[in-house]
Amino acid sequence: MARKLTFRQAVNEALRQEMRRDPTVILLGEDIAGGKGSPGEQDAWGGDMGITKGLIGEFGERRVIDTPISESAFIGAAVGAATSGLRPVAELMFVDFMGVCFDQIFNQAAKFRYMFGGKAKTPVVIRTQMGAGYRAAAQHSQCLYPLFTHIPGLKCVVPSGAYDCKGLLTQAIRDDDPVIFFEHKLLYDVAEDVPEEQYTIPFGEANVVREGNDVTIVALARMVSFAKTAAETLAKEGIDCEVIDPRTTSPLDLDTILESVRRTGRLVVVDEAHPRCNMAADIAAQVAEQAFGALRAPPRMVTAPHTPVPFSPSLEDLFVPSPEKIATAVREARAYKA
Amino acid sequence: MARKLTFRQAVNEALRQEMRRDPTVILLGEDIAGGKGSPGEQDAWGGDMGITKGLIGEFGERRVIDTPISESAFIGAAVGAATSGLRPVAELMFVDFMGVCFDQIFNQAAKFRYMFGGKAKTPVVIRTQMGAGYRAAAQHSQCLYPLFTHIPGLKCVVPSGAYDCKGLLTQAIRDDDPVIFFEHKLLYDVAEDVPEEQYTIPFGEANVVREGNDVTIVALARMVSFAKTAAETLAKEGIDCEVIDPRTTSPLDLDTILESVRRTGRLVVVDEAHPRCNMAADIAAQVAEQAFGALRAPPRMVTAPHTPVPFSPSLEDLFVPSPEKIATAVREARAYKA
Amino acid sequence: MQINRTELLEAYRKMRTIRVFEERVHEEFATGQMPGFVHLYAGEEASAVGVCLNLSDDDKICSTHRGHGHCIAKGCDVPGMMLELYGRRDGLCGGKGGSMHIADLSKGMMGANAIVGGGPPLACGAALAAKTLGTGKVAVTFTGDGGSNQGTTFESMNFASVLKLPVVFVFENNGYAETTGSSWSVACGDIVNRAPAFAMPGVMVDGHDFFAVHEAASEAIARARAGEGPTLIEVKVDRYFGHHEGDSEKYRAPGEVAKLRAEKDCLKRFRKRVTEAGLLQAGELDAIDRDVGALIDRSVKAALAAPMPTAADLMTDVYISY
Amino acid sequence: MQINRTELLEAYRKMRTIRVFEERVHEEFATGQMPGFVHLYAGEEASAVGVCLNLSDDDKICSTHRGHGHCIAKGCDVPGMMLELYGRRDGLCGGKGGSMHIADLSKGMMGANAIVGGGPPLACGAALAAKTLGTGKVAVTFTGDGGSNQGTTFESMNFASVLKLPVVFVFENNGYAETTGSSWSVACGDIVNRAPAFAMPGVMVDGHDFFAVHEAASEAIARARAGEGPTLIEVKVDRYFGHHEGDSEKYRAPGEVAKLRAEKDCLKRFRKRVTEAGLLQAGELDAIDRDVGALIDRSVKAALAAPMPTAADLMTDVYISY
Ligand SMILES: Cc1ncc(C[n+]2csc(CCOP(=O)(O)OP(=O)(O)O)c2C)c(N)n1
Ligand SMILES: Cc1ncc(C[n+]2csc(CCOP(=O)(O)OP(=O)(O)O)c2C)c(N)n1
Ligand SMILES: [Mg+2]
Ligand SMILES: [Mg+2]
Repeated sequence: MARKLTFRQAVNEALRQEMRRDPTVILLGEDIAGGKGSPGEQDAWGGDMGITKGLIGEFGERRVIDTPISESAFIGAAVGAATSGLRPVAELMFVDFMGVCFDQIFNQAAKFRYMFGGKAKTPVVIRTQMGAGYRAAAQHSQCLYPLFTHIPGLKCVVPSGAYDCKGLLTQAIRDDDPVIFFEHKLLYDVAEDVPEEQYTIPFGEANVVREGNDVTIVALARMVSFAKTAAETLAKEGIDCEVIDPRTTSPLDLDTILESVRRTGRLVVVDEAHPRCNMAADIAAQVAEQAFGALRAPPRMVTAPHTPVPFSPSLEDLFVPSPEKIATAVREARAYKA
Repeated sequence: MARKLTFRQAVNEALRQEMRRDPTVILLGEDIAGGKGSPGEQDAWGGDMGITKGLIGEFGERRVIDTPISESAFIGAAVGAATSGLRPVAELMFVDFMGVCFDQIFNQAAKFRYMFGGKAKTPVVIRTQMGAGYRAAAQHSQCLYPLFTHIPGLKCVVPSGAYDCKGLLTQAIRDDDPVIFFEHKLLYDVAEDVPEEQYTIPFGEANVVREGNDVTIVALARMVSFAKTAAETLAKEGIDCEVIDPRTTSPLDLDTILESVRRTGRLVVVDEAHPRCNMAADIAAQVAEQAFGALRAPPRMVTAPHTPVPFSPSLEDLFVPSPEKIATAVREARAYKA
Repeated sequence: MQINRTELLEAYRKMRTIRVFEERVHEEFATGQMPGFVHLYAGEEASAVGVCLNLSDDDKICSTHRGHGHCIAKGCDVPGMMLELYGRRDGLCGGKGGSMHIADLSKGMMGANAIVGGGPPLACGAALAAKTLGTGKVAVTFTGDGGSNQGTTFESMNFASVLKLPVVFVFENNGYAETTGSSWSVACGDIVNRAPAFAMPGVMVDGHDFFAVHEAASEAIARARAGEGPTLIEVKVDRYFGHHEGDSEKYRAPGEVAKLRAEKDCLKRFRKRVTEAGLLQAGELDAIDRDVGALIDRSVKAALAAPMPTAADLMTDVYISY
Repeated sequence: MQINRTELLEAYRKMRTIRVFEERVHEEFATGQMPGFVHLYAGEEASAVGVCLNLSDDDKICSTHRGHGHCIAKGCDVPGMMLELYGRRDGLCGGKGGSMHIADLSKGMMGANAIVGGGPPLACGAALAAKTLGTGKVAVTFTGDGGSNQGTTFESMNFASVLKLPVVFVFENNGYAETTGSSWSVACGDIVNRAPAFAMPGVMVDGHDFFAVHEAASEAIARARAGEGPTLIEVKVDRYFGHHEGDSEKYRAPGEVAKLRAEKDCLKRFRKRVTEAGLLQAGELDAIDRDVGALIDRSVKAALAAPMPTAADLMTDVYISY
């Protein structure tokens, strides 16, 4: 049965249901219950965004583990535990904190299986918040999934809504490879129909969010809804957009994108990350290489600028790609004449 | 006066000359002199590849500083010192170690100026070794410059030979922004004519290594010589390649690349980094977006595969893009018919 | 350690400014007009001011996400800070940094830092510069109890000790890291117990007592200036507000803050001590209170009326040249 | 702590195997046919073996770049290791890892690690798994003196102590990190002095004495199994070769290694002690020496003759599914 759930609730439910099903799933992170060693209530926060609230009540301290501020230690511990019989889900509070623990992710978790000749299994999930729009400034607002996507051995999930979130997170926990699960902080309060029962969404299968024949828009995470808004505006102008949400950047469902571009001949990629070496470039380049003959206009990239994320609301609103910018790029692609 | 210098000697000379000229330049790193606190010779190593050998003799312990194995501390110290009147050149022995100190680079050094409203100046250089081919396996062979190129506020230098190395490193030290200077370990023993006197090479100016009219090959660092080899083979087949070495990935001299592609109509980008969100994609996508009308064939990307770097020589040799693979891509680009 | 009248007045003015600034930001935030994550320093004033009174503009400090107090103690422009918190164009950082990145290098304030453990390596760098250039200057890094568990902090202490850097590690232990109790997260109980592991002197001081903090800092800073290397100071303090504005504070004991405010307020203690000892007159302090109140008032009004940055500002200040 | 005859023979066999393996790798490397960075453990045998004799296959260890000794002590297949060092297809890691990434999870050997400080967080994880699953198993992480200064190591100690994890931190202090002296880089002199900072017991042992190591490890492991949390053990050892093969070793005192070999060899000491005490016969040990010599010989010959991985192997083992 489907009910409306926010993205926040979808994460919580996916964790709860999978923890019920599989006793080897544990959670680790800073203040994910909250109140550890403090005089007041336990489960005082449920993480800084309240995502994991209530889980310690059901699963106890043995499985919902608050940690000191020691990301290398606890992310590394999650990785080590994953090679030793658990399926840990660690919370890196903001992906911006990767800089103090990246080694455990990209040199350890990502490479074990290959370095050890196929003999390791590291089923760890790292959940992390990303994205601009919260007025959280340069060190709490980055996307950074391109950095993780670059690394062989990692899988990267960038859900755009509550329904996908639940299915992808359930898949992530059951997956036997290390998964980085990016939660856009501006999506937490957005609700969608979400079935009560468990389900999984396979990685590497894009979702065609809207069908259309004139221009293919590929968008990630929060940008998917912006792309849909743009598509609706454009529909009124007689431009029929296909909107594709890859859902995972690694693996990437390039086939669905290629198939679409072969039909539309036009591509706009929308990526909230900084412009250099990002997913917009990744997708645009692969499409240009593999569907060149089908392209009737230059592939267009709509991204954040090459600047840190500014604090001031007036600047941050300019920083994030907007439905208007997406629409402009689509119009230009559509209007292109060789 | 120019003499033959190896890339290794070029780094050493650039450091030495700039340290003579500017008393605020200091060096920091593990074993960069060597023998600190040990009973034998001081300057025992000059860094693990002998690059900084001899500098402590001339400049003393005050300016050539061995450190404990504490990358966050000493890279961070270099960054902090750069805001406080020094021009530190820190050595991150292998770029693979970024995982234990990335925060100090991407959240601190890179963002100070923006976060502080233009009021900071952080003239720090981080020299680091990169690249495969040394049988150094998964945690000592990565390129990783795409990760740094993604970050606004950093400049990234990827020299391909001794001459450029000296001029670019001198520029890096004089530059007022944070610079990551990538030294490909397989280039250290390669010699070129290098002038004795100091000179600088500006960032963001590509070097057209070979002129040609049929296909544009853009290659980085060690791949430049591979591209030249491929171009020579292809010349015999009547394919006239232009080879462009961007020298810096951030800033990137896109204009020179675009101008070339507008002439040749064909682009092959060679990048030793892993294929996802890398420089090959970055350049191919920008060219596809901005010179679409000029392209007569799909842009091609020749990169390492999406695997960690394997240890076994037989596998590592397959891992690294080869002149043959480059030549094949060029031939395909040349042969492409719409 | 002698503190003269001028210094005492200055200390009181700064502590008072911090307190009123923070209380006011608390109110302003509640109106919904102040953007971002805001972490208030109220209750901890004696720490920042007790330490920074020993420093000149050329000495450096590195701060944390809870940085307003350190800014004010180090002499940053208060109206400029308020503009910054509101994201205004003329803010201390042009509106680009906000509360978590507020900085003024010209005052030796190297920045709040939104990365826990971000400051200690940077402070080592400032200290290294001072040592290399022979300026006799020092660096101080403020870290919380939570931040004391970060690897970057630990290794900076060893690094500083090995290189005998003129740096002081001040740990402001306010009992909590977000919701997490420091008596739990710091395995050895008191942070000061870690000093021997880094071969540096360690002192614990009562952060409600401005004079105790000032004295401990003064000694540590003198050691640093004399080339004798780093010192660890643990300052026991309390925070009067939530971790950040909006925090429900359920992890605290009922009535905890009210009790702290009543019994351990560093400002009240300071006032009592200096007036009872006849060092300053109550009237002088009252005048400062009025001044400060007016300053904060003015600052908020100015900030609310000030212009935002515009599109032209988005792309500037990324590089010096590019 | 009682050690029975079988265990003593096993201990000697393993120490001897490590020694001969390393001496032989040293020779093989010199021929230019062995690729990569190779760091030899010769001289430190009593540490790995003294610790690991207390462990079963289900207990875990994390190692360092200097990992051959830990592998052998933990029961990894010796011919498979030699194949791996030569990058052969049938090596312990299919030739993909090499010396710096050699591992065998089925033996509880979680890997050499080419990142200094890489192991301690992972060992905390193995210990956390043991604790969560209630298996009674433990994890041991080996770290060098140089690695003791890495932030990841420090924070793992606090983390393990806070969570009372069944993990033992073994610091093999061989006096050097590459060329850098440990008495300089470890500000507090002996690493064991750091134990109180992490509220865990600390012991220093003479790493030339197998029995001393074994006893200290046995106690620490028993504590861990009993749920009493982590222990720090500093083992003073010596390395007989350079940091890596090819090292000029100019940072050492002249004659240093010859003296160490003559006076402090853990294998000689072991032999002397067990034969003098009548625990084992010289002949038994000689037989082991012969066995081991033959094993290493065979391993090298087999490795040299074995096939390399091929193109088909390049893209496998990145993911379980993708
Ligand atoms: C590396 C990193 N990890 C986690 C956080 C999230 N965070 C911000 S403040 C904080 C608590 C800090 O506690 P403490 O150091 O005691 O300082 P206090 O807030 O008490 O002043 C946490 C966990 C962060 N900003 N950076
Ligand atoms: C993070 C990181 N920094 C630096 C290195 C380079 N490195 C490899 S081994 C080593 C010295 C390690 O010394 P120690 O921990 O004492 O171990 P030992 O070699 O003496 O066994 C260094 C600096 C590395 N591999 N990883
Ligand atoms: Mg605190
Ligand atoms: Mg050592």
